[in-house]
Amino acid sequence: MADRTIVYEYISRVEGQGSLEVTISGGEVVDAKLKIFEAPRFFEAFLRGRKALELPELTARICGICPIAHVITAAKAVENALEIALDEKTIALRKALALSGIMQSHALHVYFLAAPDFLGYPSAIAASKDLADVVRRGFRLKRVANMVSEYIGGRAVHPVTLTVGGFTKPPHADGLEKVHNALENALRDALETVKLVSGFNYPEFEPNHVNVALSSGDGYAITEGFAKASSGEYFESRDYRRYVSEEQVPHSNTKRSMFKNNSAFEVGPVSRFNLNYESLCNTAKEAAEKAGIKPPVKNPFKSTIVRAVEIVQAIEEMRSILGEGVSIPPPRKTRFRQSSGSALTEAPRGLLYHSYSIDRDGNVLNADIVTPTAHNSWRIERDVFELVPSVAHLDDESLKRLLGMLVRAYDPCISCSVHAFTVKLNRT
Amino acid sequence: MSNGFENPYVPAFAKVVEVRNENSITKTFTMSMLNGEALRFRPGQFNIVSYFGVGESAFSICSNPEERNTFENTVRRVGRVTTALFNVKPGDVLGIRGPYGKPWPLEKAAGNDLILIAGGMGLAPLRPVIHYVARHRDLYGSVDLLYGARTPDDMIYTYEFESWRNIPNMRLYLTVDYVPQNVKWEHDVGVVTELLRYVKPRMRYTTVFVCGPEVMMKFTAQLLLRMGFYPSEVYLSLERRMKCGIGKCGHCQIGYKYVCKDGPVFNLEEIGLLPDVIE
Amino acid sequence: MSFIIKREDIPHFSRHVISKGYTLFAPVKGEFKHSFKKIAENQVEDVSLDFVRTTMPPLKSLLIPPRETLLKIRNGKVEETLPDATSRTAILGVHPCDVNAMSLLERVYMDRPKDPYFEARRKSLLVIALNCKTADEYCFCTSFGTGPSLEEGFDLLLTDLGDRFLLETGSRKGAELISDFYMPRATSTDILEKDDTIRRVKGMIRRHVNTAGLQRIMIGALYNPIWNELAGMCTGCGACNMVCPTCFCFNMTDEPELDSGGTVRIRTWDGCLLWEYAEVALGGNFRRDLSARIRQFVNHKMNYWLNQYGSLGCVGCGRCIEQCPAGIDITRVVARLRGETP
Amino acid sequence: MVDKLKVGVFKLTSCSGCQMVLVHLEESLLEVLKHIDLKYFRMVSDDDLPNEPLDAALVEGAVTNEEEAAMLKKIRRLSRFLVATGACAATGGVNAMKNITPEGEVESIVYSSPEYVRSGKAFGLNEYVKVDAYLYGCPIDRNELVNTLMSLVLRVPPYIPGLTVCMECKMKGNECVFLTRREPCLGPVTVGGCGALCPSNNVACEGCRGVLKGTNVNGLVSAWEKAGVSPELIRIKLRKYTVYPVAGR
Ligand SMILES: Cc1cc2nc3c(=O)[nH]c(=O)nc-3n(C[C@H](O)[C@H](O)[C@H](O)COP(=O)(O)OP(=O)(O)OC[C@H]3O[C@@H](n4cnc5c(N)ncnc54)[C@H](O)[C@@H]3O)c2cc1C
Ligand code: SF4
Ligand code: SF4
Ligand code: SF4
Repeated sequence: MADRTIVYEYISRVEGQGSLEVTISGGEVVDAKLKIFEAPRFFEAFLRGRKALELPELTARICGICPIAHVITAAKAVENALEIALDEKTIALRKALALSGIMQSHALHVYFLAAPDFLGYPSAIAASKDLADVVRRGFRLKRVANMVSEYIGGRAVHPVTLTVGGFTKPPHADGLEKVHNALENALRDALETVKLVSGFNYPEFEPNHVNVALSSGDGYAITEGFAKASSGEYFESRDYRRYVSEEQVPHSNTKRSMFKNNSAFEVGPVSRFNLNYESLCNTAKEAAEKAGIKPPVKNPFKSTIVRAVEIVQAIEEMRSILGEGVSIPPPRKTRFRQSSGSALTEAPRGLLYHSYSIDRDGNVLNADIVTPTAHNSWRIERDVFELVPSVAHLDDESLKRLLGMLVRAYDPCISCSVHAFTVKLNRT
Repeated sequence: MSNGFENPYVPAFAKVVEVRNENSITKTFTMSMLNGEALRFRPGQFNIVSYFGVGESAFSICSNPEERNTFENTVRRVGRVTTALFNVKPGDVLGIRGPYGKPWPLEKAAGNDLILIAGGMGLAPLRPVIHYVARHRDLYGSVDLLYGARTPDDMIYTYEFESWRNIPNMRLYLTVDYVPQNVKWEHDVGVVTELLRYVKPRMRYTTVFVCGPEVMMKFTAQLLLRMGFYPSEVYLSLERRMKCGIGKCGHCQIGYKYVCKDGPVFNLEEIGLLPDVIE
Repeated sequence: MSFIIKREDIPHFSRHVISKGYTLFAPVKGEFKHSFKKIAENQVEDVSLDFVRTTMPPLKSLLIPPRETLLKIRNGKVEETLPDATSRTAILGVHPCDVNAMSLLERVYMDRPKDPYFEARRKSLLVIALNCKTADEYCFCTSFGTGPSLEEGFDLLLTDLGDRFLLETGSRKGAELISDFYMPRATSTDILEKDDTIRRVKGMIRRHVNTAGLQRIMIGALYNPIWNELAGMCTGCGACNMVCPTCFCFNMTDEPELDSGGTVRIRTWDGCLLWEYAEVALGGNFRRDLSARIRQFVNHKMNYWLNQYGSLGCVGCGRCIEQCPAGIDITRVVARLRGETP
Repeated sequence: MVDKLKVGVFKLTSCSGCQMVLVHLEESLLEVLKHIDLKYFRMVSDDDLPNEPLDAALVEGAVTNEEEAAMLKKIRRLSRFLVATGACAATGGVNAMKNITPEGEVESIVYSSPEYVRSGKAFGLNEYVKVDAYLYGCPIDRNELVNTLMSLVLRVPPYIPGLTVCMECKMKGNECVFLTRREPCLGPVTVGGCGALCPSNNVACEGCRGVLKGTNVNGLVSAWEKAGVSPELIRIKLRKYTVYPVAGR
């Protein structure tokens, strides 16, 4: 078989700008590069010298798709640095906000980024002519998710109410009923979604992955807990750097994350599902069962089903959190001192890490942020190596399509993957 | 739902019957009210035209006031509403409110000579005056129209100039700021005020109507006063930002005057002491 | 006719108003200040008449909402969206300056041609005013005779006498409302106490605008350098326009209404402090400089109103002073123009 | 019926949040799409870069390198009407915060081998091409987006009312965060349209929508100084989404 190079320039239906370059020789992949050419934005650099209280607001701008995850993680990292403990209600409300973000992102991914592949359309917009009901259902789910984000956060993209120490303003009781009704209706749509995606035709592919996700003794972990790996390790956010290291690769503006110095690993919905299946609510478990998935899910393409199940989980949990009323105390006062703190949470696409050091006047000295897509990027490349031999007979176009689907299965959010952590400061 | 209150914000509908190109950025729309009624107006008044979905704008009604079946607005494309109007074709329906505002004091000026001074688009509110004078020629003495524009192409209503020249005891003096190459031009070049040298006014018996860009009106007014015209006999038609046309929205105020209801026609005596009259 | 209503009976009285079919608006205490809120039957305990500083937003927001749909244009038809003039709205606890501001707005909006939106809301409004029992550093209503007490313009009028309120009727509508609400008649001591209170409040007012010959002075000061000096301080935010109870300007815009495929024509509050306010086509602007815009605001209140509507356009509520981020004080501006302070 | 408006949505250096606002129109998006032919929207569709002219381009993001500048110029040539979409495209947005650090330094803070990574200073689109209209905010406002698109559908320039955030704050009857808590709020000089979102949630306005023409930033800064806001905080406030033209800062 002749050598060939497949270049997927500017992968579509992913959030950001990236390309995949695969070189195949004799049916084997000799090189696979997930290139991220989105211009880097240097958050960690310009955050230095800003105020710690600005971190949630500013880091939201890392990513317009999952801003909520950044806002919460940044706030938590600063709270950890200052040893601010929050009350249970505030913690729960934050989780509801995070869940709304996950639900929104998943609905977008399932209906608008992934589904076109399985239904055979270039885009959901193109599909909307034939499949108006399906597309409208996707939009409805998104709308409800955004409604909850707006209700709690003031705005869906770059929420404003979440601050270090709590919320600047509690959600108004007046809007609660509307939110509840919407969530109730959304559950039906969510279950329909699980049904829809479980009927898709997924390529066969079952690589062995190390899954890493947040875990806690208390429910399906999203904003609270410690990291857990399917290979048996547990660690807290402060020990993150002992487990995860990064390496800059010349072909990309993003960096490669390694677990325990050598292995690629996976974060995201599949990892959460595999590691925390027991904590799912019954409705979500039943939905998973009906869809024919149970842990461990190994086929990355089936992450689409897991996302649909997580939508069910998110709806059920938001309903219960918001159902208990939303009276929260005003934000805790912050008193600064020289300190550092970090946090790990589950963004829609998986584990997200923020870490900061701040001085006694509340100025940021150092920032280190690692996003889920950065965690996954090496795993995606490895998957390419493992998938291609079995499908090398496909023509370029089909292979390109399949690889596009594989990349999309991780829902890479390239906007936010572009970052890195501090290696050293070369002052000249 | 109507509560029996007359709603001045509700436009009536008018159908566009003809669109004329005046020049590259100016069109004249001939319209008739859909309900068949005449839009009765007096020269100098304006109406407010709606392009639904974009908004409303004020335009001088520029047609013959005694023409009952139709009326006209000349529109220069400068922004949103005017751009939308540019895409309007005969048969389209627009919203109309008005007529609003105080007209030129044609009754008061009866018996006097008239000098009409216009710059560019400013000829629009004066055109009804010319039509009126033509019909009631015996009411006025001599009539001089001094009209200036940037270039010959910027002039509007040029197709009527010949008939205006034929009105007894009426003269037209034209000038432009500059003449592009290859354009034939047999009239003056220079600012419109220079045309005043052609007229020999009888100060006490002359009424002057002026409309044009602000700077032009400013210099014209100053010159007229220096020449000895009576401030009470020099009338300007002012333009202001205007939303409602009925003295509520506030935008068109100059000092204590509302351009929409106290104007747009003012004499120099009225506005002499007000601030922000001229930019 | 005057009555006495016990302080603790205010919630009861509020409930009575609601039971008469009125939608009730009354002041409720917020974190820092009071604002008018719609009061449901189970919220009557929240009504709080203990406020000095006037409420925010000003009363005008009930008569000309900050954003209001005037027309809907669908399928080539124009629908008016007039408020229901037969509905009943009661507003409890309006200070005298605001009642007077409302009658100033009437002069603008009820002048021909009448604004039917304002008219409908005004007609459905029942005013239960409240004479002031204190004044703060910003108040200067005495300069215009617009407070601290009222003689007219209300349906009912309350005066705070400590443990009780004096309630006076000012219209048939007001009298009707209380015809079956039992209250004792006021005595002459109550009336004397009211006069005392008002005298006391008058004595508390520290700010003044000397209105004698004011218009002549304002006209003479149109080109005073003070306008430039103020332009250096003023942020141009337009907050004064928004909080002033007599500022009435609005903008009108069309917006698409996606689901119907039609258009709505809306009006929103506008203000003379904005650049865009006096901008015309092709970049012209009659108040290009901030100094000209501030001059317009002050002159409109203290000068032009008199020609336009027969009285000055300020009621001395002090909101524009309190809310100005730059601390510009209209009373000081006038005093300086008069040469009364340096 | 006029032809559908041919629109492209493009992204330079940004977080995709403004594109997300477009996606977040959700069912309204389907209504808008009745009038619009989305020729290019890479985030949700496989279409390739169009070769035919576009009626309008929505460009999100700041320009931070030569490739982007070249791309932007290509988009400009292709499009009849170009809308700078969001704070990044309008003023450089948060990306421009790094402009004050010497070139090369930011790169080396983030990357161990900065030579692989290229980035210049971040600028708004109008540094490179003519911009026909702006959608302000970080992110843009949903209603303004719809109004702008529908204006373009009607083939008229869009209009965003020139009022301030402060005015919207007053319309809502909020308590002023500056006067009550002495927090420096940029509402007085910032283009309104967000409904004073931040002050309504007890947060001072950060000025993400840029400076409104005719307002006086210097006046506001003096007011902050008088209220005792520290010079350090003032400096930080003036360099976030917008770099303010304040003398001596
Ligand atoms: C009494 C009167 C008579 C007029 N007669 C004519 C006429 O006969 N022919 C003609 O072409 N124009 C006339 N105008 C001017 C015309 O109203 C404006 O050019 C028009 O409103 C601009 O609308 P637009 O939507 O196209 O512009 P916009 O997109 O709204 O704005 C473009 C520019 O025009 C300014 N502008 C907005 N509204 C107005 C307004 N109501 N008045 C002035 N400027 C405004 C804006 O500030 C902006 O600078 C008259 C104006 C008045 C007040
Ligand atoms: S000008 Fe100021 S004091 Fe006077 S009524 Fe308006 S806001 Fe109140
Ligand atoms: S909080 Fe900000 S926007 Fe609101 S009134 Fe105060 S200064 Fe203006
Ligand atoms: S209040 Fe200010 S920072 Fe907040 S959204 Fe509005 S303009 Fe942006």
